[in-house]
Amino acid sequence: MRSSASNGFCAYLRRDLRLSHRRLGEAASPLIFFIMVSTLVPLGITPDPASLALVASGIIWVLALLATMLSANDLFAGDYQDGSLEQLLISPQVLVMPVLGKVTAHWLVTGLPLTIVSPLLGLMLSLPEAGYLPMMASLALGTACLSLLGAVGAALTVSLQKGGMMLALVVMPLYMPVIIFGGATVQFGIDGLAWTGPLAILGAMLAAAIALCPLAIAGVLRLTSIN
Amino acid sequence: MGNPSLIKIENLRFERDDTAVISCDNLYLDAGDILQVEGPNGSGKTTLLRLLTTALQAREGTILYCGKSIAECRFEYLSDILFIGHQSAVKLTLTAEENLDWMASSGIGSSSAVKALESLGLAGYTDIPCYKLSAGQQRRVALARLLISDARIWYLDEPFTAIDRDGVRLLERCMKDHVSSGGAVVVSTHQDLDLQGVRHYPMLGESLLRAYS
Amino acid sequence: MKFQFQDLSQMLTMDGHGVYVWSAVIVTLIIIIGLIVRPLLQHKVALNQIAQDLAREKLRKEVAGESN
Amino acid sequence: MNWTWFYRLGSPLWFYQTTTRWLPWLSLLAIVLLSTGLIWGLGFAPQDAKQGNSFRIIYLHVPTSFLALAGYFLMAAAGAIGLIWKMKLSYMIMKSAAPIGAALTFLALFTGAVWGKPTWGSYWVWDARITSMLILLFLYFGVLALQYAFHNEEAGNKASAVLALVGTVNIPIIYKSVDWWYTLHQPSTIKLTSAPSMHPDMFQPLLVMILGFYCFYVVALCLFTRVEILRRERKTTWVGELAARSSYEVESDKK
Repeated sequence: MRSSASNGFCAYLRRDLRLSHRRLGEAASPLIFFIMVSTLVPLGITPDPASLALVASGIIWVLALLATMLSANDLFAGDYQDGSLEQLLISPQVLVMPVLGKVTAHWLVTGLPLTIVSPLLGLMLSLPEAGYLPMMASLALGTACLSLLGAVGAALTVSLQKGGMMLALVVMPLYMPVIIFGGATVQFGIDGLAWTGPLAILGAMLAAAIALCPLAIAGVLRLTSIN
Repeated sequence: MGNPSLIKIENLRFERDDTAVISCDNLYLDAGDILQVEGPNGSGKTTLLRLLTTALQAREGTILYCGKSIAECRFEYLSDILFIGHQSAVKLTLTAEENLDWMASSGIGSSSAVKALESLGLAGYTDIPCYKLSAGQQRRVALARLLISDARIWYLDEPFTAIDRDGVRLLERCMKDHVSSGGAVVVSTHQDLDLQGVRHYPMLGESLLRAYS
Repeated sequence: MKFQFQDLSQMLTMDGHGVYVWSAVIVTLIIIIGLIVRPLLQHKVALNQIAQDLAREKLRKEVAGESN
Repeated sequence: MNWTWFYRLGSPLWFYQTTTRWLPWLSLLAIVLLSTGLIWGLGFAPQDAKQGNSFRIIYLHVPTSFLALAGYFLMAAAGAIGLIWKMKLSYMIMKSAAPIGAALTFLALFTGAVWGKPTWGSYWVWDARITSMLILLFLYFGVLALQYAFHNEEAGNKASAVLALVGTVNIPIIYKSVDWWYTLHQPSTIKLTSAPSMHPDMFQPLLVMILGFYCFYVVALCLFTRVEILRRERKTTWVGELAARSSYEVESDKK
């Protein structure tokens, strides 16, 4: 049983990674979105570095949230349309592991690249130097949280034709604690406070999400994907 | 009393939003059987197959697998079935070989993927992405799962869609081989099968049921 | 316990706070009444709809009976 | 253990008949309580030393806020019962609780804003409680939207029940985070938390209002649920008879 469970995790992780590798353009779009929208901010507010520095951490976090949410819709949609999801539901394995594998793949394709390019955005938005490390640490943990929560929303809306907007409505309130502590981690870093505090809370949220979300997703997929 | 049937359905009823979609009784399946589910569009053929594969849950009634309710032996039962539905579960960005390999590693069984594809007439097409294949060829990729699986019970929902005449004959031979080695097939199709000993199971839509009662 | 205002017009203005207090009261009342009236209307509509459906079905049966 | 009462609770017919009997009395009680509380609060309760008369909005703001939150938990509980025991009635209650809860949350926000203007000089401040209330409204929107998005009613019910439950797990987290966030950014000029011990003359009408709003909530919930019952059970004989009788009454009224 155990070997088959970890098998399910690895198999789905590998397959989803391979799928995004084949369609690199599509897989990279959240990242490009993230970078492109951030250039709109100075255009819309002001190019003044001092003013930008004030809002940089918040903007980077909001953009990361939006990019993750926009891509979360595709998490189960493809599998639902081509029948793979139905095959997964009737396969003799614990549903939680494949689900976790898929979410991990989603994070590796969206959250991790976002974290890696975030210093670039920090530079463009003149984020104070002390903010870089907390920003990357909080984005790494926080986007994983967002992927898990987004997957719950994606599972809830998978059988709807216009799932994208509905997904946003459903998960946005659930995202708020993540953005509060994510933004605070960066702000603490900038202000020279102990930023590991809010980061630890973010980690605790991630731990809880890893434990609970796959269960919820598996249950929801069984309930609503069959129409 | 001999061995219990491989599959036996007792008083199955399924409703959607309080309107009965199907109710069926007296359906059994033994090793070596080919059961053809027939009926007009909307009579619930797909629903029946999805109930049998546990993708849907019935409101009333039970499905027995070797005499045990499938709720009790879900894992064993699911390891012993293979379902190919309207949607083929073929990933278009992957090659035929990768698709089959993936399906095998997700617990369907294992033997050489390429050999299976070649024997279904896909020689030379195994290493190009599936979106370059025709609809019939994509269907064949999905059907190649039949050859690599060791499941005893096959559930095939309209397997002949988009398949040419040769393909139909090939598939019929697959089914014959499968049942002669102790398997069983439930197939929903409007086509007449060129096979010996096919049993027919007529599905009546709910509207027809009401007209008769 | 005593009435806090000298007269009703003073109660209406509430030392300049009347606009706020009374707008809160009015909006609350509108929504509360709406929450009661809406299901009552829908209840009536639903019953009529069901009665119509039944009558139509009955008619259909009668027609079918005659034609046989 | 005798569980028949539990199953009877799940019967829409039983619910419909019982509420037909109780609703008039409950409505009367709600009207009496609400009008007493309102007149008492608006006219007779002493004014607040600092806030003056604008404080009278408390008699609307506090009960609606209470019910907005309690309504969410009730909705989630009904959804959970539906998921676990597959009880049709509880899905209907869940479905009815969503629009009422959303309306009350909106009211809580509106009365809060109107109260804020004369008291702190601004309709909207990013206070912890107000922000949480806004997020609660969004949670309600999510449940409502999900319910109507599904063609298949059963799938819609299940999905929104799960969402309501996920929301319930999140509400404490959201409240705590928003609270923490607020203390972090609290501007020194605005101090909102001014809830010292209330004078009994002010508190008694508030109590009456809270009770009145609870009664109102039950009445509204029952009314919404009864409509839902009629829709879902329209093919049963008892609803058919009910409809036939009511249309007969309408006919005879016309004559």
